[in-house]
Amino acid sequence: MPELLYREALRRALDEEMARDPHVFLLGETIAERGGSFKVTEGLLARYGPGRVIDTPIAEASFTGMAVGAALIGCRPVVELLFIDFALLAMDPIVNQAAKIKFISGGRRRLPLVIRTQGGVGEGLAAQHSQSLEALFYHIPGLKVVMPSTPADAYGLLKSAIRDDHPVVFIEHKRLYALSGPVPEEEALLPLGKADCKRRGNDVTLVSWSFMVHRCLAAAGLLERRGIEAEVLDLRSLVPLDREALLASARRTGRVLIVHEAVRRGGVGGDLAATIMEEAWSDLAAPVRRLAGRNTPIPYSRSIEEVCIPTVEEIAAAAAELAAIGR
Amino acid sequence: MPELLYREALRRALDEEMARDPHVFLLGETIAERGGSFKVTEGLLARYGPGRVIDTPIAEASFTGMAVGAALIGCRPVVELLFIDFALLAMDPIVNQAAKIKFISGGRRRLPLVIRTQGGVGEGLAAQHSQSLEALFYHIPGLKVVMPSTPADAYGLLKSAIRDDHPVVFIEHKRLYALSGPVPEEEALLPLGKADCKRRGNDVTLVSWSFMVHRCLAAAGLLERRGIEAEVLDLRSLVPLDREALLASARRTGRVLIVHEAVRRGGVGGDLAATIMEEAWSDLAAPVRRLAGRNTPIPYSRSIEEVCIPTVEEIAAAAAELAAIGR
Amino acid sequence: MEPTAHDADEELPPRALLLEMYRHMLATRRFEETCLDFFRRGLIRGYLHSYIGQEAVAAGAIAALRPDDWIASTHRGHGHCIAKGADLRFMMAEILGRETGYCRGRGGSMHIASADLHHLGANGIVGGGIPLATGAALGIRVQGGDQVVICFFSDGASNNGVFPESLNLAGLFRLPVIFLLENNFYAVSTPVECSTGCCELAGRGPAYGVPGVCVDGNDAIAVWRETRRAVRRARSGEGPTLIEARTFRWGGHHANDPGQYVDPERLAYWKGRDPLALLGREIRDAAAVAAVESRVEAELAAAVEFALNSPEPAVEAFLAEIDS
Amino acid sequence: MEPTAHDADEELPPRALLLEMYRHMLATRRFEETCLDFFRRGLIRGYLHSYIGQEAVAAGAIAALRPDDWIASTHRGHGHCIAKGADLRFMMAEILGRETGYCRGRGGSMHIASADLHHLGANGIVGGGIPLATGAALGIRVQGGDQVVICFFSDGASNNGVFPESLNLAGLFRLPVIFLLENNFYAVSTPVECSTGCCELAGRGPAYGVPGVCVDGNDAIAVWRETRRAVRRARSGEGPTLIEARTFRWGGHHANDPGQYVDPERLAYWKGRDPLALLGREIRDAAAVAAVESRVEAELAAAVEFALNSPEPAVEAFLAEIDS
Ligand SMILES: Cc1ncc(C[n+]2csc(CCOP(=O)(O)OP(=O)(O)O)c2C)c(N)n1
Ligand SMILES: Cc1ncc(C[n+]2csc(CCOP(=O)(O)OP(=O)(O)O)c2C)c(N)n1
Ligand SMILES: [Mg+2]
Ligand SMILES: [Mg+2]
Repeated sequence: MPELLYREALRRALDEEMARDPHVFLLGETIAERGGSFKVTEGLLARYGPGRVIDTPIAEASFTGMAVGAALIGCRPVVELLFIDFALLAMDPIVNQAAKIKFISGGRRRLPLVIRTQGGVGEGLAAQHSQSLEALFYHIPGLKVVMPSTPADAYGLLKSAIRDDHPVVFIEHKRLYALSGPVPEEEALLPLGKADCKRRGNDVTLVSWSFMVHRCLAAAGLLERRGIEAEVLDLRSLVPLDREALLASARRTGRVLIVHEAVRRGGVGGDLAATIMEEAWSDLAAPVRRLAGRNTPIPYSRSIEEVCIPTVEEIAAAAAELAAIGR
Repeated sequence: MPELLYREALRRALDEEMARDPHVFLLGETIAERGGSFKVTEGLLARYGPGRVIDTPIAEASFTGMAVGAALIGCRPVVELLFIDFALLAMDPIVNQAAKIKFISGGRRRLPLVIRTQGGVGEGLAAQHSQSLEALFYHIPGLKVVMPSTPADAYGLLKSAIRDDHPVVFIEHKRLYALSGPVPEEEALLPLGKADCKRRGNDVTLVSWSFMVHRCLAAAGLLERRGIEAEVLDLRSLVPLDREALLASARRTGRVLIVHEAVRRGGVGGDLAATIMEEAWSDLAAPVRRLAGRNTPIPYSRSIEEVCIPTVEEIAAAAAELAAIGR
Repeated sequence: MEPTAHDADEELPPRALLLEMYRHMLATRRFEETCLDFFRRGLIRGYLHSYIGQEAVAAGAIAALRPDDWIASTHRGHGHCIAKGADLRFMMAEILGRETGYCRGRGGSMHIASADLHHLGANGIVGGGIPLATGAALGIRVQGGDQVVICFFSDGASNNGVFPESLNLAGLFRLPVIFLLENNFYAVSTPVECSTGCCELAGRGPAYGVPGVCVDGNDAIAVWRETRRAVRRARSGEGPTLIEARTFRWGGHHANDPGQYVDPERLAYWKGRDPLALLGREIRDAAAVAAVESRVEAELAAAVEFALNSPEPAVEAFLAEIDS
Repeated sequence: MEPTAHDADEELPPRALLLEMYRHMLATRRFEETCLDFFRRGLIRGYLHSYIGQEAVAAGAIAALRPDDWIASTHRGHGHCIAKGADLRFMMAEILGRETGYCRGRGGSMHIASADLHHLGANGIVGGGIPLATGAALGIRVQGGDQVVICFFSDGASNNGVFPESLNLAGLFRLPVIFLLENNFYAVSTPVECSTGCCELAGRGPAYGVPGVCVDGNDAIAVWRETRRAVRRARSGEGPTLIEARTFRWGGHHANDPGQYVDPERLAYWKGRDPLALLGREIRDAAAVAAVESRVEAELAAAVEFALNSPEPAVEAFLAEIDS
């Protein structure tokens, strides 16, 4: 399989979907001429013209709302919010408008809208450019939430998101854009709501998504040397959630560590942990544990930035502790 | 003790704090002349004048941001967002600005700001006026979240919130404004972060806040007739969280049902359940359970509105089920 | 800017259009009266915002549209919906929370919408519909269509930042959208002079390169004419127009609000300029008006009967629908 | 509206003020050059937005303020901060992520703030500071003070809805705030004519009852004069002013952006109008200028030394601080 960067895989998905369906168009800040701050949309202006690759002024609330309006009349807009932090300026169109459309119409209206954005800690971008906010969307009925960790997943899931008839918040990670990985040569869609077991193991399950999947895989490598076989389950999409895969793995290993970059308090991990407890109680050998972002905005200084989110060593240590319980 | 309505208790708190500290002022839509949509601020214009009880145009993002700016120079603004649904228009000032101030200044700046708002299902107000969104704020480091269930709590907690040096999201409930209850005659502050055990019991713990506390109390009444002694723990403030009280009760009864009106997926209940599992695992006789809002925007029609949130009977049934496990 | 009333010399709408405007206005008036009555009787719950007094704006503006043009509406949206051709039966059923309503009883008055009618939706968020309308206009451009969009909103919503943001976007992209600002001088109890330092609301257009005009909103013909001009501009690719239509709300903000804060003289002035009476006078054909009146009464009676006899949404079906 | 340069007949700032403006501008220029160098050498991380080319706006405007007046700044905020009297040592330490910085290394370039300096803060959200500044002005009113606030922002931010919202609020309440729009003609790579249908940005004020003026932003004296007028208005209770100061960014959007999209002729034009050179010419006192230059060099050297020798925040202390 050819290798693509995560950003290239995303671009290929956009390109193919735009070629396939003239109703797909892109909207966002500096996505056209400049090809986007993370270079995802590079070259698309030349292919599809300014009528379908549209640079907007800095007006997140309105251009996101415009995407909702365009979707209401049958387009399939893909709107880019440069940082998920800026999605906080567009919560009305996302939460009060987009998420409600299907429901308040008694199921009669569709809203094929993708909101592409990116989150996570980068390289000193500080408190307003480093947040991980998937939990805010996860809580809202009517929104799907997708967070791919690899180029192949980014490609296949973005295509599915664009074809979905209802709003999808598609959250990329700023540290993944330059990640290289195999992507199938032929067109290939990945269904939303299917987790991917990125490594098999029987001793403990590491549940994660987005950038943290890679740290979990690295931690699993460390654990292997200590004789612990960790399973790494990449949820890929949080809504819909692959409950079957999650619960099956939890039941099999009896030990689950949920790892996410977002702040622990109120993070998605709590919901998953509670769900596993409710559904797989009798199979649990140990309490489900969460390792997540610390309860702080992200600082600027190099010396204290990385300690805010789980490290490979912390993941391995927590997993090892879990694996040891009751043995 | 004299009885006050919840709205009167809130008003008394505002009144006393405004009398006490000239830096306290109020800002919001139709709070002055009209006394607020829920009549909380009635009469305050006459007492404190238009310089401190300020009607704003419909511009939530800006007038909330203005409250942040006023707090930055040493005022203690209390801003009212008519419905928590409209807080979605003000997420930038709340989350990107207010919540970050203390942290990004290395602890050097204070931000004494109270955001009063109200949520929950009312009487046919439908999808954009009935949301319960505390989870969105609970997840953000730097915000406190307070949700009083009684007039006395509303009074004592609002006073503490106003005196707090950092931002507090103070969430009232539209169905509680007309609730009557005793409020101490003398000035009395309630500390943020102290849960209140509103009923003692040893068989099962019902953890709740805001309007659902009353349903839990009613359910405890039903349970008593069936010989089950339910404890009802009103968290009152979600941030800071009274972990000690929560864990102590969980350890004592070994059976916990968390009840909230907000949608279950990604709701605060998951975080609490996961915390209890992590901390009180060996004392749990049964998995912590959640009973919460269904995964849907709130519909208009009377016939289907109430079924979206936990009823007294559902709470009692779930609690009874829990209490029966392992006996 | 002084609002312009229609000038007797200028072209009049065709007779059939005049009668249709009148019918929509009368239907709205009678529909709202019925709703208010049902509200008092406890049959309607939640917020009910009456359009009485403003009927000429919706009817006049929408008369300038083709059926495949779009509108976006507000919390005070019944008039827009009726003028866009809504079936009173499905509207009344929705407002009564019945399964047969436009939104199957899930939405209620503040959320009525219909793709078939090319109605983007009422909105419970003041200003919420403005970017949606602007985006629908962009969507039309993407689809290569020649439809236009009318975005209805009022003075209060004009202070929500999405209005100038959207004005700017629409002006920049020359989108086929008409911002129809119904200045009824109040946002709940706040008079317009207490919500802005500059009450010439049409003046906000030019600041963004969008022409702004002010029209007498109680004069359906004047509204029609000004909107038609804006529609022509929009359809021919010349871009958006901001129309400020000055009008007045006869009742309180919603069915539960007595509206005592309104200056009685001001109210009397506007009631003296009843948009229905003004248009009726122009029609000058008592028989035709009477025919419209009886058609409206019949339709309304049918709507009430239909709605009252419709079932509420079934709990079981509802629960099955929503993800658990 | 054509920008006004200062008129030689009009009053000049006192000599001391001229020299102070020059010092702030030169300090900014040299500070930014040093930062860019440190960035290239990997000592500064994250986003670094240089103020080079725009120095006259910050220095001229803030020269019209008292020390107890407030400012709100942006992502491109070093110039505002220096003109407000910041200690270069604490600024440099912050930008290098040191414990001794204004924000103890937690904030970085985009979040520098200081209550002591009456500096509300830089901001990573484009437009984020606008309501904060407006609210500070309201807070001053509540406190009964007579300070004013300058709110700095640029053309890109002017399209964020909080700008017109705040303009409206400030105009309505006649707040003592000056909206200082630094029109540097670009928002990242987007030229102003691609972000609005009406490039006369000062014209947005009158739509909200706020006077708008346009000034040559490379002419520190002109900026000072126009700001002083606005400050007098604000301080005497007459309300806000919108000042559009036209200027230009000499570099790319941030330290990592080559800015190739900028028209080279346009850049050359603006570089030919170097604000430092323009002001230097007005001072006409080579000795005084030389004295300022050596003071700036000394302060900058001390700042670099201080910052480089300062410790980074300690992990243990940081972890102890934050709630777990
Ligand atoms: C964002 C938002 N803020 C506040 C409200 C509460 N609210 C409902 S209607 C209304 C007044 C709206 O005034 P205007 O836009 O003039 O519309 P009108 O009622 O005059 O038709 C307000 C403040 C809301 N629904 N949405
Ligand atoms: C709300 C928001 N949207 C987008 C961005 C990304 N961004 C950072 S600076 C910038 C351009 C700002 O342009 P302008 O306001 O003209 O300021 P200038 O860079 O010219 O000083 C953008 C789009 C942001 N930080 N915040
Ligand atoms: Mg109005
Ligand atoms: Mg700029």
